[in-house]
Amino acid sequence: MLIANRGEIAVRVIRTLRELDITSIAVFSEPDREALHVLLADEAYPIGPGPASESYLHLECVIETARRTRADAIHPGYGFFAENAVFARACADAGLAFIGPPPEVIARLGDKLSAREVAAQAGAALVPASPQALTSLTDARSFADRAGYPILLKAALGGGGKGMRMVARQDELQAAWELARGEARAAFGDERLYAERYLERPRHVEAQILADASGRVTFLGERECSIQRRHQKLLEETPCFGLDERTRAALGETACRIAQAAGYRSAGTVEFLLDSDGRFYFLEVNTRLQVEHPVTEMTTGLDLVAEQIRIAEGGATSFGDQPPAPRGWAMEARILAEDPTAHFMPSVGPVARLRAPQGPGVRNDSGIYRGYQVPVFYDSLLAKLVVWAPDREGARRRLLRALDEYVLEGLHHNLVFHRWLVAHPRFVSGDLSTRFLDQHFRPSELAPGGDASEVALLAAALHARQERIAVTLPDGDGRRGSAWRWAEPRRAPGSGRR
Amino acid sequence: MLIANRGEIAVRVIRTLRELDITSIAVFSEPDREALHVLLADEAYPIGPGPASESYLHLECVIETARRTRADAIHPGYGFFAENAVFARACADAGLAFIGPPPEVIARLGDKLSAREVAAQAGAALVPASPQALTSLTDARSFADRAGYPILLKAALGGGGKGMRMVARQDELQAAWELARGEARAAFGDERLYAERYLERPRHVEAQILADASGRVTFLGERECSIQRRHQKLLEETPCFGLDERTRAALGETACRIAQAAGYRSAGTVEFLLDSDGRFYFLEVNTRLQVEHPVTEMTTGLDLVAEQIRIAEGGATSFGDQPPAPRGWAMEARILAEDPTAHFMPSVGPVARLRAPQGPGVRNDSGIYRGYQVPVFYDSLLAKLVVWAPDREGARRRLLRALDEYVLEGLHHNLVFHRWLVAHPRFVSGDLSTRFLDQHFRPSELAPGGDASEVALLAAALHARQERIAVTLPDGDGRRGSAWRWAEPRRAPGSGRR
Amino acid sequence: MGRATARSGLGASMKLWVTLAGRDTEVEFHAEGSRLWLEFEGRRLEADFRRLPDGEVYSLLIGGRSHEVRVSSAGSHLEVTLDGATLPVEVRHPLEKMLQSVEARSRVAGVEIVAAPMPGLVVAVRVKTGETVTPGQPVAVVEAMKMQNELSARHGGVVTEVLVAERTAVSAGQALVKISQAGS
Amino acid sequence: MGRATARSGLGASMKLWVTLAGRDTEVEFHAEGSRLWLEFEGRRLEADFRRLPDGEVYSLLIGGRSHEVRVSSAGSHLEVTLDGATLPVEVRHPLEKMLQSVEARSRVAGVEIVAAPMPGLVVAVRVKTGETVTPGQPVAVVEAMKMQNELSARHGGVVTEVLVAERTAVSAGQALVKISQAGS
Repeated sequence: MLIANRGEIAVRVIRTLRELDITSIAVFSEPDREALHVLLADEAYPIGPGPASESYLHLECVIETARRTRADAIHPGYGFFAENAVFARACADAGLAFIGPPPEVIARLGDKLSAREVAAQAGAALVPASPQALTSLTDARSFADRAGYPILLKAALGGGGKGMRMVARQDELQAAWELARGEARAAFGDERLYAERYLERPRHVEAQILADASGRVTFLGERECSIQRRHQKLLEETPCFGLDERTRAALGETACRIAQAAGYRSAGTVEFLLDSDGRFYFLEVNTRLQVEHPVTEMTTGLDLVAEQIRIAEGGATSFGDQPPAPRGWAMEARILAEDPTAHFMPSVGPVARLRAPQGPGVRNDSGIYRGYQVPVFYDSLLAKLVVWAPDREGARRRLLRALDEYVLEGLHHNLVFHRWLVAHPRFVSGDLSTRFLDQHFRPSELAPGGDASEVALLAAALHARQERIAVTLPDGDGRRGSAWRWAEPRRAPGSGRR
Repeated sequence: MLIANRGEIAVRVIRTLRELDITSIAVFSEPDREALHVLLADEAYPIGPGPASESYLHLECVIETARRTRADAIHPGYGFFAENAVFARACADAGLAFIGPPPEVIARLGDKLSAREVAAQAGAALVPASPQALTSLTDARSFADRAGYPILLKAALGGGGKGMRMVARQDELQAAWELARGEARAAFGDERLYAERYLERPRHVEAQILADASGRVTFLGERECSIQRRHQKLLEETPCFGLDERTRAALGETACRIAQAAGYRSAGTVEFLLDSDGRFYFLEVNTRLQVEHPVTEMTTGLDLVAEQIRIAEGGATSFGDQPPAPRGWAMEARILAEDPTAHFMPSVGPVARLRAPQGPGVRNDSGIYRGYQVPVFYDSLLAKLVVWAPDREGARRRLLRALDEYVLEGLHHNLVFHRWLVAHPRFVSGDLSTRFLDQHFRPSELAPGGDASEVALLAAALHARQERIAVTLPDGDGRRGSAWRWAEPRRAPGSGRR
Repeated sequence: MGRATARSGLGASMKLWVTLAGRDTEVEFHAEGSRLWLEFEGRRLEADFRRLPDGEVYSLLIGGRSHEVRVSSAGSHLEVTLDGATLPVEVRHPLEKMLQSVEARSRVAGVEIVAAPMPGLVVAVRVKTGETVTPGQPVAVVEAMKMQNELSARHGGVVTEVLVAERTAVSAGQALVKISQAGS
Repeated sequence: MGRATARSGLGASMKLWVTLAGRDTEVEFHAEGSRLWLEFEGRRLEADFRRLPDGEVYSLLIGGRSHEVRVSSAGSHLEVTLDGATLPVEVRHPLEKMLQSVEARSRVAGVEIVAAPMPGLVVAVRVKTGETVTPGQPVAVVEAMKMQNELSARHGGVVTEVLVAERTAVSAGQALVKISQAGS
């Protein structure tokens, strides 16, 4: 099986393939020659230069590599071709099994507007939105005037927060319109946008479903993904705190009905906004494996990639009609190469030092290793830290412990952000919404405390003393001269000697 | 809480303490200054030189450090003071809570002979054994003549295979007697031995129990630990393959009765030999956390260290009278610094490179990190690789995948042994006994296959070519001269140039 | 240097000045055999500072507390990384510190440079030379790691130079636009 | 050297002899631009051999198959570690190989040395100088990592020298007992 992806998700898929005794075939762009998925795969082939459009998103090249290496199937991971119906169809045309739903399902659900139609027909409530793609800024303005600000602009083919902008007031609309279109064009090659009403303090809750080859759909529990920055999820958990059993069941049933209505196959996710009054609104369907699928694996014990493969082979799920009851609580923190103290600016560089947390209840899904150079071309997800414990507070403490234990040096990352988040009283009490960061996050709170400053002061002094001693030279009269190591020229002739 | 131990188990305990917000206090011997438990603990204090008798087994020093650092409690881990009643009593005298059963219980069960009495009174079947410690070689000989060869010599205070020797024939008795006594003296400071009849193809199955502060004993499932070399467990799993529910229940009930009879508190393990006819015989009680406790944690979702601490604080277990039903299958491979291709010779050295396996269902409990120098003074356990999956075959394949993924370089270790073991047809079919290695293990089977030889040949050639190019120097006429890098002097003057 | 109370020649006692975010502390070292004490801010703690085999990293035991720190040189100061945060620390010899206090500094003022915060692609330049920009006004958009980042003027003023064209790849720190501050 | 059919000067085509456990193979390299082919044993495979940033380790793609290998120098040969196993490989220039085939070797025979296989403590010496030992007879016990390891004579003979006393710490490879082989 060829894996048309890179990073942690390619590694994730390779692991399952190895467990199933299926040959894993990786593809890689030039800057990814040393990436972990290349090292771990059974086979690996180059597919072009760094920019995704010339490698991981180069359809002919990927299909041709699959054909040349005699692969039977392609796993798209998430992103890249994962929700691309043209690619799925090209796979079918080339006699390759595409690990995901059929092309027409991807096309129907991938377009946000037709997805809303399917959902509405299946009886799901919808957030008020523009009925079709907005053709102009004027169109956008008139929708906003009707629905009222704030509104959300979204790429018609969007996902992962790309091409998505919140517009709070009319005078922000033009700039947001242009940025969102630019991002949509760059990310999906399609600049169509649509708009929807923006709920004030909703939670983002999604249902993991699995539809087997015969079309039987199973609900495998929900995920709470409200912690987001610019519509990019940062931390996910399952189950959803405070969700009563009736709402959970209704959410699962709605998700299954939507999947059935769409003729869904394979693993998929139905996203909802959960309002503070307990009502939930259909958002979209992700016709792929989600980044955050491991939390569901932790509570159900399933391997969702293995289930996808069983289904693609025309089989039933491993559990038949007895899905495992979710057990305990799982959380996932996305470890990103972004500096939370500097506007989450992306960072590249070498992984100078790495010691991932281990021990009870900890799972790492990572695409990096010590010495690995994070390239500039792809997204900033370095690793996912996943924990499990019998209850939420246990999982939270375990996550905090694992974050404390995580050693990752050489580039900026968001570990301190996650430590702040997971220790935050509102997070502890489960008071979550997609506005959590807007309401509570102040970068100044990430500054290390007084104890850290003191330790840093003393460590610097000890280092200076030690380095100085390390370069001391004998001096004639039995005493020693020393030279400072760092670059600045000493001003006083005596200060470098003692 | 002070942790009177080192290596992976000290790290294991530190992790739980951090999750419980309890200050962790490590102690370390001189060669352990850079050990992982020192780095991860909140506090760390030196307790003496390398030999355990002068540091980790130096009672006064450990107690004094606990007092000086104002610890309330001591966790002994396994080994060292874990089953030492004198130490447990010294803790009590110093006002320190010892995380384990009361001293008198340790004393009663720690002595193999009195433990057998307790078990017999609780109704457990026993393997025929010498009724008391053997006072002389003559004593041993007469027991063997009565019970018949083969017999097993065991240290009265033994554990972990130290001071234990199998004697197949009379003419081996004297040498075994002396070696076992020497090991017993070195390991436990007590050279008393006893002897028992040696079953032909038994399985080693043990029951994990947890006795709360009120004396209520819970059975948390069994572990199958038959894969042993010289009575040292190498791989453990839970549940025990092919054990019918009736036998499992009887085993659990017997274990609980023994614990109740002994007035047990805290976590403990009752070891049995399971004969091929389904009958089981009491072996001994390990009055401590076992090395292999993580497999039970994987199937029950419990943190046994946290449970020990709850009990030591006088509380109930986290689950009260509703113990979690074990779910799925777990296996643990002990990663040892021993060379399986060379009689399992222990190895020391630096961890030159390390990339532990990750991903779904994998837990690492490790005491090492990249660059860490494995010292010569302590046992050879580097790490434990633990996996979980819904069923045995899933766990086995996952373990194999994780073993394939494991990168550990710089010293000899037994990863190739585990790969051999876990892929062995008899292991696959669950046909286990404590004689598994005697029957099936041939070091020659560890030799890498033909494909590996070819890759090695080509890699060496490519390296030679590359290194040669790397040191080429410009040569006047525009061509380049090159020098071979490795040490042997070149014989032909022309062979280093081209 | 310092108090000449050294017992055993080298390093038995010495003193350094360290500064972190305005906190200015004198640290005095006292070595006795293989043990080392630090005196600072009226306190005295035993320290054990051990370089680990894995990179430029130390294990520091200070008064028993265990810390793992990376210390690296960053030009004229040191950077200490601990618990994922990096803190800049200046270390000075007492004599050097005395001298520095009398030194004056000249600063280039009145010019604002908008630079690329990281490597990426300039997808839009929103200003022209000679144009007046207000504080917070967007001047360029740089795409990196699939996100478009809008860069704004902090102080505003008159654009004196536009240094890059659209669709240009830029490296971290590369100047994009120069703005002469109003009033300077 | 080899066939002088190089297209682009350096390294375009060259040949080496490699030997592993008796398997003796000629490997010929053909470089074209940035691509490299290997010819050996009648086969031709594309190779991509990349040094990884993490130590003396390479990623080798050979005919598409991905391998991670460590190659290190061990005196006169190379050691290749892959999948946890270490294999010794000799690499020779074709000319050197020709010369070596005419070289003779002298060997020191007839003396067996029982050496410590790893650092540890000698807890027992079971033989005395002048004593005759049989093949397989235990001569010493070394304790390391809490296990007692009995060391035996392989061939047997007469003990000519006992080099250590009991309770001595020994290092890896240190000779403990010398035995003159019977019949030599």
